[in-house]
Amino acid sequence: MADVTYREALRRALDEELDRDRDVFLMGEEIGRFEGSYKVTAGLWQKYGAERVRETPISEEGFVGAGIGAAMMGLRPVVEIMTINFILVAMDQVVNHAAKIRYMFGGTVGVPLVIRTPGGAGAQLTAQHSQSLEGWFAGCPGLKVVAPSNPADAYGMLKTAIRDDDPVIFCENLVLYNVTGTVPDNGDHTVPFGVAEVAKEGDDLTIVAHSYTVQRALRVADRLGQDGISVEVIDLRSLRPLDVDTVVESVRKTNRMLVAEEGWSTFGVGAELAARIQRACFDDLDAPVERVGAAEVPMPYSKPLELAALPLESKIEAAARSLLRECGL
Amino acid sequence: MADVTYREALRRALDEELDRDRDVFLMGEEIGRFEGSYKVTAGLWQKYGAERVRETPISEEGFVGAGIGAAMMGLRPVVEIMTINFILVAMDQVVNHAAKIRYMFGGTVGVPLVIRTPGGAGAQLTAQHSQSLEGWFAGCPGLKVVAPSNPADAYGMLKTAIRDDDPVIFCENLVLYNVTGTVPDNGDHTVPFGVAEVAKEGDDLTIVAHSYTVQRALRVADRLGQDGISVEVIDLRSLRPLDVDTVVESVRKTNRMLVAEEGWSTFGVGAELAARIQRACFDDLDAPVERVGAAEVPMPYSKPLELAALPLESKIEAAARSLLRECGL
Amino acid sequence: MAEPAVTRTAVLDDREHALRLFRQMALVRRFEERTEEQYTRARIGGYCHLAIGEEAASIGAIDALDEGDALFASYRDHATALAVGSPPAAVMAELFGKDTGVARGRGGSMHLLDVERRFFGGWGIVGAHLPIATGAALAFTYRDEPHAVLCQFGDGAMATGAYHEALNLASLWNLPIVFQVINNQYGMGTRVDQSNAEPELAKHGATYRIHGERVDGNDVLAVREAAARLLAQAREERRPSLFETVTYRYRGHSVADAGKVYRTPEEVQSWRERDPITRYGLLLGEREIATGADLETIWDEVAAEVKDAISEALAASFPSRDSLYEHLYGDDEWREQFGRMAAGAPFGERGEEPEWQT
Amino acid sequence: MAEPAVTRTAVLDDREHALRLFRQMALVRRFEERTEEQYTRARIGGYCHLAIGEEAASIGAIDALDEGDALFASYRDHATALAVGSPPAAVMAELFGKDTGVARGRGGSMHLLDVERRFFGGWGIVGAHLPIATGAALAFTYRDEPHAVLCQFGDGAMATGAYHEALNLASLWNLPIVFQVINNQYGMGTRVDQSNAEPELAKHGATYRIHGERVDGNDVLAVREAAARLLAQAREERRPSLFETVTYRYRGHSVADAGKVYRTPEEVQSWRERDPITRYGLLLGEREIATGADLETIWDEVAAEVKDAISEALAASFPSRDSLYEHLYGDDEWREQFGRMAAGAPFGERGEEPEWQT
Ligand SMILES: Cc1ncc(C[n+]2csc(CCOP(=O)(O)OP(=O)(O)O)c2C)c(N)n1
Ligand SMILES: Cc1ncc(C[n+]2csc(CCOP(=O)(O)OP(=O)(O)O)c2C)c(N)n1
Ligand SMILES: [Mg+2]
Ligand SMILES: [Mg+2]
Repeated sequence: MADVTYREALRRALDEELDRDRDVFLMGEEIGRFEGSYKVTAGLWQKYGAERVRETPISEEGFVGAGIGAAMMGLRPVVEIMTINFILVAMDQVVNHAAKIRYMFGGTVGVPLVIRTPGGAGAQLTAQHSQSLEGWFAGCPGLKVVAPSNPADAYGMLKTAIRDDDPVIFCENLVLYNVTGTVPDNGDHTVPFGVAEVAKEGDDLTIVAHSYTVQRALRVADRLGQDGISVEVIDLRSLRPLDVDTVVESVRKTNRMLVAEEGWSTFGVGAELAARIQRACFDDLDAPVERVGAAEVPMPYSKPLELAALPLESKIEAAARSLLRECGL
Repeated sequence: MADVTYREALRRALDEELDRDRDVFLMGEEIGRFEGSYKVTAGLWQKYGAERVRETPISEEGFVGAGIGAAMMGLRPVVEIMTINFILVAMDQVVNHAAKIRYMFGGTVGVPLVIRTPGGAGAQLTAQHSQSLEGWFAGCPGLKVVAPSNPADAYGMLKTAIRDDDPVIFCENLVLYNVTGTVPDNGDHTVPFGVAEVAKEGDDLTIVAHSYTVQRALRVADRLGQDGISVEVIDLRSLRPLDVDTVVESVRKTNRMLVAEEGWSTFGVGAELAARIQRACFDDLDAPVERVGAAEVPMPYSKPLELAALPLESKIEAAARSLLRECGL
Repeated sequence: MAEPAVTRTAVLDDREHALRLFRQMALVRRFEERTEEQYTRARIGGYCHLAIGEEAASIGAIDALDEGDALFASYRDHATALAVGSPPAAVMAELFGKDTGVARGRGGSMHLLDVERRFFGGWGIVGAHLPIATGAALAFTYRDEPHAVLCQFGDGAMATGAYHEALNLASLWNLPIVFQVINNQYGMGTRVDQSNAEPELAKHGATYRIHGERVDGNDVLAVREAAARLLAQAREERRPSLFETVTYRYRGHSVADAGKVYRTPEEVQSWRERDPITRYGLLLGEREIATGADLETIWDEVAAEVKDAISEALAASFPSRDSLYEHLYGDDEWREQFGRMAAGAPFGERGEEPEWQT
Repeated sequence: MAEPAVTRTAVLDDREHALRLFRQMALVRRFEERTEEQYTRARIGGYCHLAIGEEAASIGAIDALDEGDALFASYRDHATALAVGSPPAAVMAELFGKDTGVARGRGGSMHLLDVERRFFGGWGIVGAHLPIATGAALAFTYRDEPHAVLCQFGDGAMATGAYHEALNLASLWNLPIVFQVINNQYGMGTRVDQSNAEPELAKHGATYRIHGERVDGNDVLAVREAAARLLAQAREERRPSLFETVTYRYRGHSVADAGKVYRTPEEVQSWRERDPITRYGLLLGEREIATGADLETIWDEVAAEVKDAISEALAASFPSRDSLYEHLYGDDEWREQFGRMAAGAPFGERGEEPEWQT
């Protein structure tokens, strides 16, 4: 039960699932000898060998497709896309294929595939390497999309993903890899999809977030707490299925909601939340649902510009305070 | 000023722009001798030759990229992607490249590229050929995204797109191609981006839509009108830039809004509209913003299932009536 | 599917086998002709791509599959389904969108499949099924199973990036897969040399250090012999190959295309003179394996079979509207999970019955 | 950039030219070494890919460009920018994220460019700039301009679909482009034969019916001579080619990679013994073009140049926060258009000043 990093939690889940089920195997660029670009798979190639930890050339379309084919034959491939930005070259395989196969073929064959991929921004990786595209997948029937925000969920949801019979887009985050937390010792600890978590209870305002932004939201909640403002933080955990109930319940209590996300707000994840909640909580809201996201530009390289573009805590806090001010708080 | 089809309006715009500016050229599969899979480019290859109406192999990633490169050198390529479903193999070129180049390169080079592509569903083309993905592009800073609903706008906006200095995703619709309407004779008639149009005025309910769904909404408005319900229909025309003002003005008047779209609602275009309007019109809305979209499944082939999945007029009408009922109308 | 690799002579020596090949090609020909007619009668929707003229290329290769091997094809897949033995009525039912169709009416013409018979689809995005088929071969290797994959696609698909990535992976990983390009000279209206810088397609094998081979795709025995050899090699040596079968489609790209603007009537005629079924029929006659009358009987039988398939498919029922959400996810709890998702947004649940009638 | 195609001998006969090549390689070497140091001092963020060891492959080819030709490169592009003549201070300023950088601080290490000098970037998605470079060549053809494109990329990029589509299009369309693969033996930790089924990369040309050629990428004159010839061919015959330059990177993939787990110290050492700059310096000595002292002077000069570049870049200012939305769109009215969009949702406008300090 010692504290482990998000990275170690993922590695442990992979290790245990590889050990548990021979149908599980890993595939991706540099995940073997190189130990993964972000070291998530370190040691697994040595332990399980090159067949079960399969290194690939730079062929995302090819090896995501190969993952789909292997999954159709009953294997359980866990494919790593080095960062979510590169999934764009495999988009057709994910959206036109993985998502549609079971339905299009009348349920006669399924695709138990996991695609692990980190998104996020903040390390000056510039426009082509700083995106959060998970909302697009969340809009695709046939996929499941999750984005855990802490080591325990990373561990439990990766196990759920691997054991799931359908394609799962498992969104990690570059900044989260070094975040620590406790992880249950129980090797069969799984976290179900479609159940949001109240990460912190509060009464005045609900902040809804996923992935790394939950960590930001928790810190904002702390800061606001020091001023006597009680914030409830909801960690969505899954984007598809999306647990609207838990958010509704919270907003019925706080009467105010802010959605924060790392990607662009317009047509982003927060739009869906706002649309759901304005409907489900029409009579409960004291103020409109507010959104915070990245500035709507390709992510610039220069540090001051990047900071200006990122949805930092200062920005989330400012939006929260302004929302509360509107309500006379 | 005779009535022409949407297809003819597009063709005329292409023809006139090819004639006006030698930097304009067309590229795409089967757009030459074959006249375009949906015959939009019929006759242009014969008129302008194979250099200016360039046929390509099945290499969307390649020729969208080639369009970007040619645009960076100052040409104005108009690339046809046979249907929007195939843009998924060129996603990286559109999202990681076309959208980001000007900004990432500090404004020193631009990408005056147009990508024309039809989306939509309804002809039993099944899951891999029946999608409406325009919302994804609308969420990308650096792109402009338009989706005209009638021949006049198709004509005027295509001209605007070709003359624009940035990448434009020009969304057509398979069902729209045969829709007729008048088109101005003026060869310099352009329709600006970012300006929505009140397609029909009304007082009781605002229906917001884009592309073919505007035609559906207009027919629903007619039907409801027969029952004395006065519907205002707003044609978004552009998705990025998105004209929120015009919608706000309408909802301030009608106090009720329904967004209809051909794609899936969850994380769809309507989510953004709902999020905007619940905020801008918080005190004006008599009822929550309601959404209608396709059933959240990959589009099935079988006609009865396809009809059950499509956001048909009957579905839009039912949602409108239910919304009005909630308001005691 | 049939017994292990045999030569051209071995097929002819086995009369039943020799006639089965003829029957399959005849069945496909009649089936496709009647399909075209059903399409014009609006019983079939969507795109509809016929493979008339290409029967030998498709069926000759499929006939060389062993039990346990897996098959992937493009959207031009009616022949494929019939060749693996899917009941014509179930194939026609799929084209009609009926619940008894091979994909329960969800897939239609482009997405036929028959998992029991190891046919894994019918795919609509050009080139995209090559990586998927490669993954199936990877599964055989991973599980140490002695099977091979046959992946059929068109000449146009070789211009796609997916093609390149798939062949490179298959070679690097020593996978048991035969990539069969059915070179019918055109991708829609684009001639093979307008879409491939090296139009002698089998030569592309060199870039992947794999064996490439071109055969006359209108000679069913040549196709079968080569396919059997390449599949055996895949199974035994765990190496992929690129197998080019040169043939022609008589019809347009789809039923919507007259197939006239991009080729001459003379060109079509010249291929008709090399018709794969006629040729094979003549050979059977020469070798005294079948008389003209025998073949006529077969033609009559397959015509009756197709007629029955149509009647049966017509009589079958459409999937019920209630089944719209069936087969979306594989686990039993998904409705529960997604039920939570639907809360607060009942859109899509309110529609009234549509007016469309069968 | 230099005068038209010349041979190896012609370069050596022109002392100024011969020394310029040396100076450019020396400049890049020093610049990269100091860049590494600046990175560890946290003045540079993001990824940082050094090309130490690859100087001859990159610079030799770029030196063969004519005025009007266009150049595209991967993210390993510091040498590229310096080779086209971008001021080292502007390149370093970009790495520091300063407003005076070649991309005004928006691009950083991976996205250098210099449109005036016809260098069109610095791209971060492996393989993806090949189609774009192909489009630039298409523009030359379309406008009947006598220029060629040089597109540099790594050995790892040849496994991507984008590579295949680009080469096929360039050949089909007879475009004036030289595809130069800088084969440095690895893509991150993956050896060239683990990512390409045919690791003799120049042989891939056959699949596109284009000329493929492999040269010693550590011999700057060999690279220059071949590049000059291939570029001239591109300009005159309007045909693409595949140009493989075999070299090695001494450092890890990026500054974050020690470059140790996937290769032996002996391997690195064996390549250091073939160091392109040392080799070329020896040649200059042998041919009595430069003495050891002359070369020392050059080394001193480039060291001073890099030092000045660092000082200048350090002194430059960061882009102002207010400029965040600059260069997003090219037309003047975009703010007006998008202003309408912002209405009703002022998110992103409210943030307070961030705490980060330079
Ligand atoms: C990625 C993609 N682009 C375009 C299309 C449209 N399309 C369908 S079939 C076809 C031609 C394919 O030709 P070929 O591969 O030779 O197969 P054939 O039709 O001759 O059997 C095209 C362009 C598609 N389905 N997928
Ligand atoms: C599509 C894509 N996949 C993965 C990456 C991550 N990545 C960056 S560089 C690189 C290796 C490229 O190797 P190579 O092409 O040989 O160039 P080199 O680094 O040797 O110069 C990888 C895998 C990427 N940038 N783009
Ligand atoms: Mg073909
Ligand atoms: Mg390399």
